[in-house]
Amino acid sequence: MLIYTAKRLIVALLVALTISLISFGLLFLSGDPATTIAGESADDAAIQAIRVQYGFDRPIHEQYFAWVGRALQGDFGTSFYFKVPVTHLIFERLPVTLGLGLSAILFAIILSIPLGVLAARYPNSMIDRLALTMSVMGQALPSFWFALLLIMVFSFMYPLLPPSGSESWVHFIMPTIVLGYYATPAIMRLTRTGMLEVLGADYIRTARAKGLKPRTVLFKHALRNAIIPVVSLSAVQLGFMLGGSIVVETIFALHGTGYLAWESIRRYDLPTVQAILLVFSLIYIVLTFLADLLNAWLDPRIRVG
Amino acid sequence: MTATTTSAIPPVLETRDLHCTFQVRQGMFKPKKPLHAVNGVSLKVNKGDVLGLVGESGCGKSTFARILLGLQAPTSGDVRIDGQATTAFTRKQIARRIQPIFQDPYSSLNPRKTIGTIITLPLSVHGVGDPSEWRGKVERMMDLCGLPKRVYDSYPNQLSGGQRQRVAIARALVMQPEVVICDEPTSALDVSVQSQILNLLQDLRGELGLTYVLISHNLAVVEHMATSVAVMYLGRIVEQSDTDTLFRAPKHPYTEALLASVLTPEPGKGVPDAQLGATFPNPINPPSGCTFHTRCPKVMDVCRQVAPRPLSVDGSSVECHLHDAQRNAA
Amino acid sequence: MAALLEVENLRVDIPLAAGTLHAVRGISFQVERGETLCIVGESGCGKSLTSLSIMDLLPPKAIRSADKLAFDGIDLSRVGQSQMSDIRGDRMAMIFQEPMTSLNPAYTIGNQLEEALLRHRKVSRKEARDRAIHLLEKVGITAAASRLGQYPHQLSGGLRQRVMIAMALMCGPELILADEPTTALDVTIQAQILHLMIELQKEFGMGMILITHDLGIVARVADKVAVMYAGQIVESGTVNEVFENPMHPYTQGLLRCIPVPGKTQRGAHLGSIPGIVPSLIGDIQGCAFRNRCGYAFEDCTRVDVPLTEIAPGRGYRCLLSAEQCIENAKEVA
Amino acid sequence: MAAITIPAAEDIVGPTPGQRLRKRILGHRGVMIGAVILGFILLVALLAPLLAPHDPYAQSLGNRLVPPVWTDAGSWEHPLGTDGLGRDYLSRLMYGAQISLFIGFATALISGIIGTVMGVAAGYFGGRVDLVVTFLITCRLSMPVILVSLAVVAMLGNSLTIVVTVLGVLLWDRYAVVMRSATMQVRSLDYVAAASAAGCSTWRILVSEILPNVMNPLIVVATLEVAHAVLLEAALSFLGLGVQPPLPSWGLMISEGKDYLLFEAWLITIPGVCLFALLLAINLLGDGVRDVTAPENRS
Amino acid sequence: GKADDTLNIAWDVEVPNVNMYFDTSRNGVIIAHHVWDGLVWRDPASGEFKPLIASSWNIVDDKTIEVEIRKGVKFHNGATLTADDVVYTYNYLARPDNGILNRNYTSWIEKAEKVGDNKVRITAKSTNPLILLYMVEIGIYPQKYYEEVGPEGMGLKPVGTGPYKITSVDPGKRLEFEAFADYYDSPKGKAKIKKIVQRTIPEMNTQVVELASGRLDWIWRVAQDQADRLEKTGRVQVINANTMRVGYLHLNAVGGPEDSPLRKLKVRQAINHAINLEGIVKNLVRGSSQVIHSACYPEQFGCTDDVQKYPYDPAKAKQLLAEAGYPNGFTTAFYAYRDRAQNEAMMSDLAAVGIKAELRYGQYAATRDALRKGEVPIASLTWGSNSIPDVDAILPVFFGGLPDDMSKDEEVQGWLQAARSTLDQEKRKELYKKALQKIAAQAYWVPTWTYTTNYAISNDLDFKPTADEIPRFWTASWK
Ligand SMILES: Nc1ncnc2c1ncn2[C@@H]1O[C@H](COP(=O)(O)OP(=O)(O)OP(=O)(O)O)[C@@H](O)[C@H]1O
Ligand SMILES: Nc1ncnc2c1ncn2[C@@H]1O[C@H](COP(=O)(O)OP(=O)(O)OP(=O)(O)O)[C@@H](O)[C@H]1O
Ligand SMILES: [Mg+2]
Ligand SMILES: [Mg+2]
Repeated sequence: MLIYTAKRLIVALLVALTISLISFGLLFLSGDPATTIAGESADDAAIQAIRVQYGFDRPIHEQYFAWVGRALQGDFGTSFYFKVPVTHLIFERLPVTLGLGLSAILFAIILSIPLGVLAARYPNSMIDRLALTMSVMGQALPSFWFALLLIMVFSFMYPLLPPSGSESWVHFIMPTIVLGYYATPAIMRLTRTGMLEVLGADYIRTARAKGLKPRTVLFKHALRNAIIPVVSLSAVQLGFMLGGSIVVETIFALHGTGYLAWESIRRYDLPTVQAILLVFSLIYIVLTFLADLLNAWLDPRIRVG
Repeated sequence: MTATTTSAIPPVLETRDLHCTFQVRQGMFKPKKPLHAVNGVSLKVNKGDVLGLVGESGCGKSTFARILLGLQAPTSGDVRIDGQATTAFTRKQIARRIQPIFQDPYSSLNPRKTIGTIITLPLSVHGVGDPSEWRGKVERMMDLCGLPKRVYDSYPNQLSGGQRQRVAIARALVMQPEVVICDEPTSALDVSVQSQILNLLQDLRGELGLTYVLISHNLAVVEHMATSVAVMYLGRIVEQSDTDTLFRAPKHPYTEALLASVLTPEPGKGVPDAQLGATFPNPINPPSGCTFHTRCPKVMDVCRQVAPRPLSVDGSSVECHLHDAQRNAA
Repeated sequence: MAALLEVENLRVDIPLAAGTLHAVRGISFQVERGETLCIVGESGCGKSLTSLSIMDLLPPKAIRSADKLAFDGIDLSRVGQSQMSDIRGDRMAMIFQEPMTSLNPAYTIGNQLEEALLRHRKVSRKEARDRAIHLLEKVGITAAASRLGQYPHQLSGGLRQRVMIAMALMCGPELILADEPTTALDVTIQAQILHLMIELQKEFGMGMILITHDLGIVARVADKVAVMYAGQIVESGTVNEVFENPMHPYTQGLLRCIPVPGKTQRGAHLGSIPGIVPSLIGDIQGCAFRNRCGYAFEDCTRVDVPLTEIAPGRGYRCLLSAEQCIENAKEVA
Repeated sequence: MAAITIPAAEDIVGPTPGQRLRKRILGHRGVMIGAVILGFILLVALLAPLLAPHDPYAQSLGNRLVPPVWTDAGSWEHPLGTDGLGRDYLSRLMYGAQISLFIGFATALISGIIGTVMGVAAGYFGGRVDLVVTFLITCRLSMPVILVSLAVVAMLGNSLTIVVTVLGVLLWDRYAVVMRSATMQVRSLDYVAAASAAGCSTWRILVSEILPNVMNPLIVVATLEVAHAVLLEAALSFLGLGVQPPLPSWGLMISEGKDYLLFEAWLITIPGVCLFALLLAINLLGDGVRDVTAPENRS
Repeated sequence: GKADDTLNIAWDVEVPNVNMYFDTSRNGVIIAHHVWDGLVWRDPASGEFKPLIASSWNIVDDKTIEVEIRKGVKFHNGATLTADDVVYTYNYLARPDNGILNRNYTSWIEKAEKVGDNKVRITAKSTNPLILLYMVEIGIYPQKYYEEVGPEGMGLKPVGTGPYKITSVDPGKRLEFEAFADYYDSPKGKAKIKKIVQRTIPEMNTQVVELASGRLDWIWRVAQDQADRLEKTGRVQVINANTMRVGYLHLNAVGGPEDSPLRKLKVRQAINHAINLEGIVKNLVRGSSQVIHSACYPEQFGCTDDVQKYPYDPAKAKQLLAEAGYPNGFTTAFYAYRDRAQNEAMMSDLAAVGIKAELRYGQYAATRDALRKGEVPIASLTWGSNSIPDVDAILPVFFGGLPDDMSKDEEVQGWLQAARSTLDQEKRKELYKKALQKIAAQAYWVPTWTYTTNYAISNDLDFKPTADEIPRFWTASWK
């Protein structure tokens, strides 16, 4: 267990290092960030001063090592745009994104697992078809378009929900739906195929042969096994939602990390972009690690080797 | 190390102190541990012989077969063909001499290829003769294996299990190898088909002068087909001798138990109790001393500590302390 | 007293895209308490479906029908789902072929054993646990108490099959159905398990249906034998009758196929049955074995072959006369 | 009552795999619906120069924001109306199909090649290769595609080539994952061992034994990745970093129509519905192919 | 809303920093005007300079100005403003290492000294006609507080003397302002609305929806089409107001490869003739926007229309192209960073005469980076002159030899330099005219149109926009 955790940690570190290299590589592509920092009406002297101040005049590898060194101490530098420490900026906005991600994954899970179970329990029935249709439609619905339609209908035509802001939970309803529906098809399908597979397994027949009630068979014996891959998938989907949050947060003006990322990209606020990229990948790694642990806990074949 | 007589002609196939160790993980959180799948096997097969290899599931039979075929590199020890170590050969050269027949006729044929292409494959790999002759060659081989010409352009899933196994045999034999390794060639088939395949193997052996290594857990089949038999337990050959001797006078308690467990279709004989423990030991943590001691009905103190050495007893080779004792007494 | 299990004209049909698959085509047999019936036959001949249809565990699309399907006088084709599940696992239990996959990997052995008893009897967990330990010991598992906390994947195949047997015995059933309980096991373990099953069956006086494709097992275990071919019973009788005087060409063929150490001459040709089992999709007429049969004649194509009873419980399904059959058997032997 | 003829011993058991596949495809509703919609869109895209009533780039500033024909103010001159620059919306939509489809297929091709090579290599060689590929997959998965592609496009500038390249270089993960496990599975089968025992070279085994047998999952992934690429391009364009105007990609059209969301909603609903239909069709097709080629359906 | 006396406003970009010297964005300027008063004030209506923190001023010479500090001016934190604060602020801005961004307001400062209890002398580095204008923009910081908290503290808890004080800063997300009760009797006047809440809402549609539903009272930069429709709903008022921002196509007359077509005068003139500015302004830009012909905002001091004009004439354009050796036109990159539709319209006009323009649509900074490297043949840009009503805020930037001067015309540079170093307004006008005429004759630019801004505000609100794109909320009130 300890060795395993250590190994995962090393992999995580390597991944983080690779990501940091990639994100730092963006600096190469971006040309001279000094002009960006200086703003619209800055003159040459100001730009030169900034260049020296931020160390853009030094060789790129030196800049990289300096950056990594600081990043290891949790210092991602200062935002070009806000002129405040990036760490501060990200941690201030992360709760919104994580909250949104969690509520979205919850929404997806609550919708898709029961649907998946029902669809598997009654294959080819109305409910199965419905679930399948929903999932195919869901996959095909561009989230930005869906978001705009929701705003059009529920904020403009029938002003029921606020289209922007993050003041109360009401503000999170539409973003949650938009972010969550996209994960629903995948989770539902996995639940369904998992359940179908498990329901066809020999041990389900054994359970039925013992005379157990159908409910016990379904929930105790089948769901428990079918749910295991769903756990990993949910974690992966939650990771994907970090990416999805960029679009959703922008449209709904939620001041989370996704929106920060998008704006920072547009503003060439490279320290922020780099840090967000890194934080997102770390979150993803942590999530998959947690999912593996949860899986191990759920699956005795892994837990007690 | 074997008891068979050493003649001037080297055995067509020989292994010397063959080892194969895998590193396996037991659980996600555990480090890898070594598993000695083949643990020091020395065997000789003479030309024209049928060596039967029996043993429990997981004792290393298939791994041994894969090493013979050059599909798996041994950790140590070597395989010799006609007295030459296979390390000197390329895989292609080994392929010309040794060919396999696998257990499962469903997974041993590429579902995307026609029967003709499958059987032609070895010819085209080795660039034998002119491609225009291949079809004739293949059809002759199909005929020999009892496959109608019609199936030349069929796909495997259009054939029955027995027919597929015939295809596998035709593929193995089309290059006319010296040795054929049959890894449980009939255990996936129904009895009525099994006998057809066994008959075919017998006929081909006579016709093409083949040497077989026949892996099976069905002792009746081994006794019917083999000229000599090796019994494997946890990666080691615990007893080896010619078929008659082995079936008449088994020397190792495990062989005895195996023989006792054979259920012939003779009503009224009841089911014998082999008196073995229920569990095959975990190959990752093999028992100390004689690996069989945990299940042996005749276990002695020495068995728990000292691993037995191969002994030659009445023309058989055996690894068992019972026979040391006899020897000492004598 | 009526037989423990009476089956008359049991049929199982499975509708498929290509037509209806007549997997079991009207089979009849009886099992008495304390008696072992072996059903033997080639792969796909309908053995498993027969046993599953008795337990009412058929796959959802399969359709079962029978003139009579009575367990201890209870008409199983009449009882509802819940009553059936009351009987299942309590008075009638089943052991499956695949010990590796027939136990739920997510729960401990103990949990799965106790569950069977807790479902059918008003007992405490403690009592269920005691019974589980008792039965595990009975099936030859040492350190039974500590095994209860283990998960299936920690046990070897032989042990799992023993656990399956113990599980089937939890409620003390009157009838046990065992579908190829040893096929996946090594020969030595197979012998042990069969030995165990016979002993337990004797001890508890259970009726047993044992399904296998291995004639060796049949010969050693059975009281009565039913040979199945293509969804029908082609021959039935006591074990001695069938093995000593096989009547049906198929039974005869099967017996000739297997080498018997000491009897079959080493290296000699084995007998064989050419050809393969026919497809059972669509309407079937005539004898299903005719294409593989050396004695087939015109009528075999046209006439549906009835089961000829030559003695109570002894019958065969062939148009040839009994004398002819016996003659054939000798000819080859 | 027709008596079955019981097949003779050596009779071939069934139709060829190709025939069975065809039958299953024709019998699968999802595949058929998907194929019809996709076929229609493909046809429109290919024939856009012939079918489009106007030049998709021709502006007519006096003719801006003409509503579609079904509204009171609409006319048959512009069946779907005009956009903010007075360009004929129907024509733009037709050319937009070209662009969106091109992006989908080109991206899927690039990423397909990268991912398949990586996945097959990892699955076949195992060991270190597998370790490296798995690591690369982890790295790739841990970076949100949209974030990275936005950043790269923002730095490099947006153009069709850049978008296709960036997406192609990013979207190989699913191929790699699926091909890796499919290859592992096939690799352990006896026919690969048989080919190896017959003396086939590694290359030959990969090409003639492994690849044909991992084709089905590959096709499924490729189909779904086409949809994924189309969707991502649309999202990039929507955020203003996709293809460059005046190219009419559907995502860009939605983005341009966004400014008119509240009052000229058709400007986003029409391309949105088209995009939805395209994605639906591809997904239906992909799912259908998965169903049709699933092992449990083969037998 | 009116009910809670809170003005809810939304901007589409995040405010990077409320510390006014660390934010060059438009919003920064707006905040500065509300929170910090400068020494003088320029009445947006009359254009006259009026005393603000300085109760009077005296221009000593070309480079020196002396100001008298008003008494009783209070900072938001309760401290009283003194001459020391003024001296401190100006000297702080003059320091080269202060790290501030707003150098174009401040780079002229040489030093400030206290020359009496309430008197401060400010010295410029060189003659500068715009000192007063710049002084308007320079807010006075409290010395003690600023030394204590530094730039970062000022960004989170700003303290100024303006009509509104900031009560809460949620960086980038939300700002809350409150009318400053102790505001002195300033010519700007006291704030009428008690509270202002600013939120960042990037999506324009969302802003409109929020406005329509009453959760916002004030938004701006509404697209013209949307503004028209919005007005028709009657749910809000829409005001179209001029701004000082002008658009132009920059034509690279000197950079790029040797054979760059744009190096040819006729080609540049052809481009000028090819674009139907009237049509675009009439149909697309609309509002009160007008077409311009010279490189400045018409109402800026020094701006003149008396230059060579290039009426829309595609035939002439084609002819010029042919004369320049491009009878079939050519292909060129076309950089732009905003107003996609307008730029596409111009590109379409160019295409009509054979110039195939490929759009490179990117961020402003990226565009300007490329521009400065001399790589850009045509760029569509805008300039807001920092709201300074004098061509000195535009011409020297692009033609005076600074980094953004891409035409490198030494003659023009000379005139602009001369104009800068004299205080004689007539002479300046003359020089600027010369420069503008040459710029037009050489067709370095295609001046396009003036920008307008659409404000959409709640029906309850009384709000008057000004041309300098600085909304003054302290003058707003509820109806
Ligand atoms: N590639 C491998 N990696 C790790 N362990 C392996 C590998 N191949 C085989 N083993 C292990 O080596 C041992 C011997 O396996 P092998 O397949 O040779 O047994 P076998 O005698 O053929 O069994 P069976 O009768 O079931 O076919 C088993 O414990 C198996 O789990
Ligand atoms: N769920 C099902 N759907 C379709 N056909 C089925 C199903 N289950 C069984 N069959 C078919 O019914 C026939 C009888 O099956 P059954 O499982 O009873 O055979 P069996 O005699 O037990 O064979 P084996 O020895 O292989 O276990 C076979 O042809 C099989 O293919
Ligand atoms: Mg094996
Ligand atoms: Mg079965």
